[in-house]
Amino acid sequence: MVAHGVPRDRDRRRRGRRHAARSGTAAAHPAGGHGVSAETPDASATTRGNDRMLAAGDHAARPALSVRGLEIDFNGRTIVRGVDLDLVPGRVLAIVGPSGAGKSVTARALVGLAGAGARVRADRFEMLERGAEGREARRAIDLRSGRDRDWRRVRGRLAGLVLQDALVALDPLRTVGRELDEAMGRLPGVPKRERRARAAALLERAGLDDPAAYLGRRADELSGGQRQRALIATAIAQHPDIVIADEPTASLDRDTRDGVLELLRELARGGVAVLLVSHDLDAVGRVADEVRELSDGGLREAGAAPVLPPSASAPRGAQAVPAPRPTQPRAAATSPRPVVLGVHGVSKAFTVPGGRRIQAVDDARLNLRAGETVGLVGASGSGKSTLGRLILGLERPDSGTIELDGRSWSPATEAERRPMRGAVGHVPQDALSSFDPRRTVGAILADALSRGASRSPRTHRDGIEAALDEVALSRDLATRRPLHLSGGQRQRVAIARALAAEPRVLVCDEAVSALDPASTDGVLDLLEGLQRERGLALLFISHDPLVTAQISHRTLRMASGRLESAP
Amino acid sequence: MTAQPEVAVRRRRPDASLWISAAVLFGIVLAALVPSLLAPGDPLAIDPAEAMRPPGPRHPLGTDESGRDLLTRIVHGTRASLVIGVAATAIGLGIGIVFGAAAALGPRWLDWGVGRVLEVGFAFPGILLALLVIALWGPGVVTSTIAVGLSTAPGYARVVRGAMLGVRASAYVEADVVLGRSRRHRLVHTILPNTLAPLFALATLGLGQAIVWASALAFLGLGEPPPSPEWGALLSAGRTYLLTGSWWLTVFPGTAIVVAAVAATLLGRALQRRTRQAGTA
Amino acid sequence: MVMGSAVSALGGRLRALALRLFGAVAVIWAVVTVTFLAVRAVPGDPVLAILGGPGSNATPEAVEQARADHGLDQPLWLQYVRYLGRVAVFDLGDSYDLRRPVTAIVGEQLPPTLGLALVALVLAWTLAVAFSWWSMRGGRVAWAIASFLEAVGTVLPHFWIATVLIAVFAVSLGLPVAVSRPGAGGLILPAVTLAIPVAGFLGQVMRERMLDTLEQPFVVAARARGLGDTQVYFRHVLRHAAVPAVATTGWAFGSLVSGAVVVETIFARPGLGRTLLDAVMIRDVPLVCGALIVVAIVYVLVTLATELAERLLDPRIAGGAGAVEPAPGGAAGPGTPGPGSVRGPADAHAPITPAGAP
Amino acid sequence: SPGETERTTLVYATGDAEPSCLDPHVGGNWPQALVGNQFVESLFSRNDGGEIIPWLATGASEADDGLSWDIALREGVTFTDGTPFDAEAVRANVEHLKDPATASSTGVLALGKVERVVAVDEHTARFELSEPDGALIESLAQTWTGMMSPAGFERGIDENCQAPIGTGPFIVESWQPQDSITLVRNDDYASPPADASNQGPAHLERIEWRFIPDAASRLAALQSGQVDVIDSVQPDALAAFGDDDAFSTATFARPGVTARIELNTTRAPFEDATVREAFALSMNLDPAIDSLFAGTLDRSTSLLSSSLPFAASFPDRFVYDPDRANALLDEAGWTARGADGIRTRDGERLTVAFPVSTNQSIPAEVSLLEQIAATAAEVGFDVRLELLDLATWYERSGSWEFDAIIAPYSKSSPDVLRTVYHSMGIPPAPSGYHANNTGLSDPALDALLDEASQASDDAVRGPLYGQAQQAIAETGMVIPLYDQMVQLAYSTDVQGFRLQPQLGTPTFLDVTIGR
Ligand SMILES: Nc1ncnc2c1ncn2[C@@H]1O[C@H](COP(=O)(O)OP(=O)(O)OP(=O)(O)O)[C@@H](O)[C@H]1O
Ligand SMILES: Nc1ncnc2c1ncn2[C@@H]1O[C@H](COP(=O)(O)OP(=O)(O)OP(=O)(O)O)[C@@H](O)[C@H]1O
Ligand SMILES: [Mg+2]
Ligand SMILES: [Mg+2]
Repeated sequence: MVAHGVPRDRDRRRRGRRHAARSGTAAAHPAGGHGVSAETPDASATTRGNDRMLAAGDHAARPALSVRGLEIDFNGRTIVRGVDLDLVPGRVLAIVGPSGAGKSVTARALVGLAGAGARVRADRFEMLERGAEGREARRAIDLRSGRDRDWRRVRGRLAGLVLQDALVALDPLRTVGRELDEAMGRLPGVPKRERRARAAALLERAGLDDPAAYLGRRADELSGGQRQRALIATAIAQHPDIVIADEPTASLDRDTRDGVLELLRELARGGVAVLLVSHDLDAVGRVADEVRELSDGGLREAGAAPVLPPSASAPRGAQAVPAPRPTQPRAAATSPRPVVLGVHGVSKAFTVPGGRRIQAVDDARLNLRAGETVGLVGASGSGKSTLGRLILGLERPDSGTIELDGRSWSPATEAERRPMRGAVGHVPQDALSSFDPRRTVGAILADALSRGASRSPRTHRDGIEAALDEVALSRDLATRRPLHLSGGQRQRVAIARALAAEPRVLVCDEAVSALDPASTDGVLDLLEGLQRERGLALLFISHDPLVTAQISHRTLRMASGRLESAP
Repeated sequence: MTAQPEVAVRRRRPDASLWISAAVLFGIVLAALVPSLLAPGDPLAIDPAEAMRPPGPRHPLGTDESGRDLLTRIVHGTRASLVIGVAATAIGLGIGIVFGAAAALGPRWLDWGVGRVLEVGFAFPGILLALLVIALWGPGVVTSTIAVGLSTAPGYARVVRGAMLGVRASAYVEADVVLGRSRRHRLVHTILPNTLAPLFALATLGLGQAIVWASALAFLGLGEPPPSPEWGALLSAGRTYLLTGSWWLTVFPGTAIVVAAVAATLLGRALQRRTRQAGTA
Repeated sequence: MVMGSAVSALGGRLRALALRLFGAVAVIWAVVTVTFLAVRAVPGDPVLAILGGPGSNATPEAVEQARADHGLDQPLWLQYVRYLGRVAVFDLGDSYDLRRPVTAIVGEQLPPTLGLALVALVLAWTLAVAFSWWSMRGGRVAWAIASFLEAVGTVLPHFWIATVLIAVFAVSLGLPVAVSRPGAGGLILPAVTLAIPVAGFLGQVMRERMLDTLEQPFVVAARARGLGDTQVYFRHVLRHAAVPAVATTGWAFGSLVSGAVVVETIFARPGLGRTLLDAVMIRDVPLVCGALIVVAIVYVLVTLATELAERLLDPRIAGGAGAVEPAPGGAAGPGTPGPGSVRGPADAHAPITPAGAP
Repeated sequence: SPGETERTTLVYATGDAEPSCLDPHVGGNWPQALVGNQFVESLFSRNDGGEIIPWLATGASEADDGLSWDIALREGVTFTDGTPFDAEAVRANVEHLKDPATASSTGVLALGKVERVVAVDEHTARFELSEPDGALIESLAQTWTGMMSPAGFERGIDENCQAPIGTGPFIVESWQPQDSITLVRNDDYASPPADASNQGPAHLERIEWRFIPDAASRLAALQSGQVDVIDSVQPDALAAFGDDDAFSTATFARPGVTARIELNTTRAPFEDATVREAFALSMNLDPAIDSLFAGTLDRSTSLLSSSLPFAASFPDRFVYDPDRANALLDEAGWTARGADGIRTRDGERLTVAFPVSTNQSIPAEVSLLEQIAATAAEVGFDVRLELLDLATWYERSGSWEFDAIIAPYSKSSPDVLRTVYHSMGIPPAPSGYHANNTGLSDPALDALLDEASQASDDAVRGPLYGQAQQAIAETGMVIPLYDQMVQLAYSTDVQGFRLQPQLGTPTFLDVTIGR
């Protein structure tokens, strides 16, 4: 295929943006002649709108990926069955559905990576070969045989996958630059010199400004959203015909999210077939040509999709699927309660490769009262997680102090802190990494419930079941290990663990980012209930202003490490 | 269409290896406890007229230069070998864990100190350490065991330290901290299990290696005193006759060592796999 | 604090270097001391070595003379102090038995052993990597075979491997390789002998970590990018798997030196291993001490190299390139065990303690 | 590839320890004699019949009082450094040998009665003795008392150790420790022993004298053509070579005492002669030696090597008779037996501590001891074999902490009996070394040995040594096993190879390599 010059690439993106801004809608985008890949000349013919499935004879409609009767089971447990799926060039298909329904497993199965111990069967499983000629001349690869060689031809080049586990989907030993380089690796004809520039362009395309600053950093030196965008960049590095994005916006703030959604649209406009898995109905509504719901193992039409007009301002309440919730900010607690957590002028900086210093948190001040919820929003990378970690005593402040119940909390030695530890809980942004890989969900909860006295699920069966019920998780998850849970399931286990310890202060770092609206509401209700009963003080970090607004008494915004009160 | 081969490799391997290795180890332990059950003869009974018989109906594994039945000797040698293997590994691993944990979890100066101590330990090549120990206390099972144990300890310590540093810095230990678990609690319930599990495989390896170590000492003439049928001693004694055609004298004791070690390794692996898999089954 | 970071980082590096050097000296001192005491504690009179080996029939005068000549009639502590004094100026004394300066003997014997150990180490790594790569590519059967062979390799004694190799190559095939001659050809069988158990060991250690790594989402992500087994292995898995194996390389090196004792004997190669063994056998104190000092120095260097390699492989171990701050969740983080007062941020860059995550 | 082109170089692989000094005067052990015979020559040698023949000496005459010997020296011989070999040189050699700084052990013991040497004229050296010494000429027929250039001694002991200068057919060119000694031809060689067929320089230009301590490697090296000659061949290999046309073997009974077990008579249980006898009778040696040594050597019932004159055998004494052994033990009070069949007396077990030096015992010998232990256990002995490194072994021997022991001793004279069984050998040297391992001090035996050692007339010596052997055998403190053997194997390409009968060390004077 023809290599794209970087400037052209960037140019195109700008043009796209400008255009979108001007028209206010992405619809009826003129044939700009800028297909993402040169061999998709007919890409411009695809438009978004009501032209659903095109007639069979129309080559533009020939699906890039076609699956019939897909069935996946894990050790005899059937996850999905009878799923039929066509990914058509130029179109965005969205899959929604409750957490744990099998969305991610399905998405992964499409590139033959369903997971350890999975058995995948299908009546038909075909992907169109990539070729220089027109699409009709292309051969369909039958993927049912599942030979590794076939899959390798498919992955990356024909189909790019953005994993849901974005926080742990980058090799922690390698820099982002090298991961990107590897992703581009199979692209022929790119001279070594240009690679860096190309990698930077990819990152920028995925929505990271100042991309050069990220190339030399490793995943654990990035914020959650930054990792997510780096991952997206790796998935589109080879200009695939199909992009499968599993919750690509879960850790992103609104603006960044919109950038990523726009990228997906733009890819579709360029003739790429996009599969978007998301619980964010608003996002789905903004980009999807078609929405389908995966639940009870089967894939159904989700109402009359697309449900929503692509509007950024759609309020949650207007969404069709979840039960509406009040979106007004909660009234401040009536009587002033005591301050449990005081953050006094705390700062924290990181030095990244190249000697640059990043002021992650800058002179933050915050008082958190019992029974109060403070929402913390802000752009990705603005320092929210770092502030949370400072409050938890996981990071040592460069300057400033933090007090708990009026007593010194940080800086202090861990030994001094320990007696007060029980009062502070944490739902980490990266839930998966925070579980002891050797423990089952039951053991994790038993440990939390018994305050470390026991890890035997048997002795705490009732407690574990209650905890799972609370977060609306099936009880039989107790015997599983976190690595084999869905994203939303993990997140809820993390919440259940934090709550089991009955903290008085809880730092929730993107605690509901992987949850579908129904589950989110359940969790929010649970938190509010606990707040009423026990006077729990919440620091609620979230990129989603709507959710934040729902649960918070007041909201703070973080920008470049500085705390401001939100409008 | 099936799942990924790369993961299928471990996930879907049947547990035959578990049962086979468990059965073999059971046999080995039985041989160690009641050797006469498996081989009723006297391992020391000589019969010059029957010397150097190749394997045959009367002597399934052949006889040695003194006409002793090799099968009987191997069976009766199990105990000494097993004691050396298990005890030496326990010594090495025990010291290794204490030192490794001290280095990884203790204050920085302790880590520094332990690091230097380990280097001193390494500076004495294992065999030399063994020689010194033997020179001090004379050859025999006990000294061989201590010697082998001591000489493997620094290696274990270093592995333990490395693994612990990694685990200690992990997000799940951080989660323990947030939950207010004490240092000891974190060590016992999170750090150790996550460090020791991989070490388990190492330890099963160590078992075989300890026996081999003992045989290296036997090669230098400083192992179990003759006529003990300890495997290492058999192996090194039999080696002399390999070039002149009496292969059975070295092949069978070698096989015994390999079978024991491999069975232990496989069992360790299989057990680990089981605990890991418990959640997915 | 922010402004001083560059300065303190530099100061910290110097301090770390000083600490390292001091550590090296301390190790060598300890080795000398332990050896000195140990060789004297074991039965057997060094005078025997001086007077032509055990079984010498020297006259009382000669014995007294030799004792006095070598200061062996002095109290132990004085002998020790004197010995340290001489070692400090790199005078390792004369071998009792070989009647030559220890430095000369060790100088002759070290290179062959070192060369052998290095070749064996490279070979072992190559084998271990090849095996784990093959077992990842080759599916279930390859995995089973490779891990079986590794387990077997680990428990094969050097002397046995050597004998079998000799039986096959020298006796059956008639190649002139039974004993090692100078040159690269003579190195092959000894190096293979030494490499096999080490390869088995490294392979096992790598396999252990490989199991964990293969499950990680980043491996799934890499596959999703279209990487084949080989690429996934060499770009991602190997690096993770190599970290613990590199940590054990120092150990492996020690085992190579031990193995050298056996291999040098069997293949009749000159080398430090044999020298050391013979010296211990006849209580040639200066030679034992001298050789061990050299082994200790080599070992200190090997450790340094492996630490460096570990850091290169796993940058997280370095705690963030000279950063004054603790690595996230790293050693100096308050979230880690250990008295906070000792692990203040100022210590975080001291490279002694890797502070990485797995 | 060695051999193809350079067939004037012979590669010899020795399994004996690498000497720490090449000067055979210093210390004086078997490996030194082995290589020393290539460049150092003695005053006398022996012929195949075991008779003394001239070498660097042409003759010897004893003074009437027996207190001095005049030895006539060969003329026109020079050391390889050009120093002439003369009476002065002989004097210097004996002085060097007796100098405490030389730390000679074997040589100085052999010449123990020599007070000084006087150069009577250029070619006559007079050995002045403290008492008559009938074994003097035999003592001088050993490499350990060989002749080296006095100029070489001047260089100091350490340098002389590196490259001693002799009159032999080869010259030490270099010595790579742990690897090899390179010997080059002495082109001016002109002093072969009287029985040599080649009277001029050697045919070989060079000998590479390699140290290959491992028996299996040595064997494989010979089989794969890497070396031409190997020594210390294991019995099974030696037997196998018997049927192999490509290789020949050469064996020689090392002069001195036979390989034998000596019993410590200074403590229980072997302080009791009855128990000693019972122990000897418990051993079924014939089948054991037959099978273990694959017929390569014969069992011996003699105290002296079969290559020495006057060796007497006691086939009736050393027999296998377990019944009698049991009876004797009962008689000695070791009547009770434990559950394992081991006898006890007053609660004390009948234990035999048997340290074995790993450096000095080949595997077959260790196996033999295992079999001895097994048969001894049948009559109630608990024989504890302990494999020890050489230094520890000497330590145990020096402190008399053993009940049975095997200690080889080579000397080209029946006078060796005096060295190892005279009570003067009991008090340990300061280093702990004692030649006498039995601890039995018998004035009558001492007198007999002294008398024999002073006689120079074979007609007198013979009966005396016969009586002495009888007396020693009767004490039951020695159990002979077999001759201490020199066992070599070589490629049949090697022609003219021979073991020189003085000690049984190889000589390469006549050797050519075929092809
Ligand atoms: N490797 C695995 N082994 C066993 N079970 C698995 C594995 N991966 C996923 N599952 C299970 O399969 C089901 C579907 O998981 P999946 O990750 O597809 O859910 P999801 O629809 O993506 O949910 P979420 O919105 O929470 O991400 C869940 O019940 C999950 O626990
Ligand atoms: N260990 C680290 N080393 C270097 N830089 C870091 C490290 N951790 C965080 N940063 C940087 O600090 C800044 C703040 O990161 P933080 O994780 O607090 O962001 P965030 O607000 O939580 O973002 P997100 O919403 O994407 O999770 C980011 O620019 C990030 O790249
Ligand atoms: Mg999912
Ligand atoms: Mg964050």
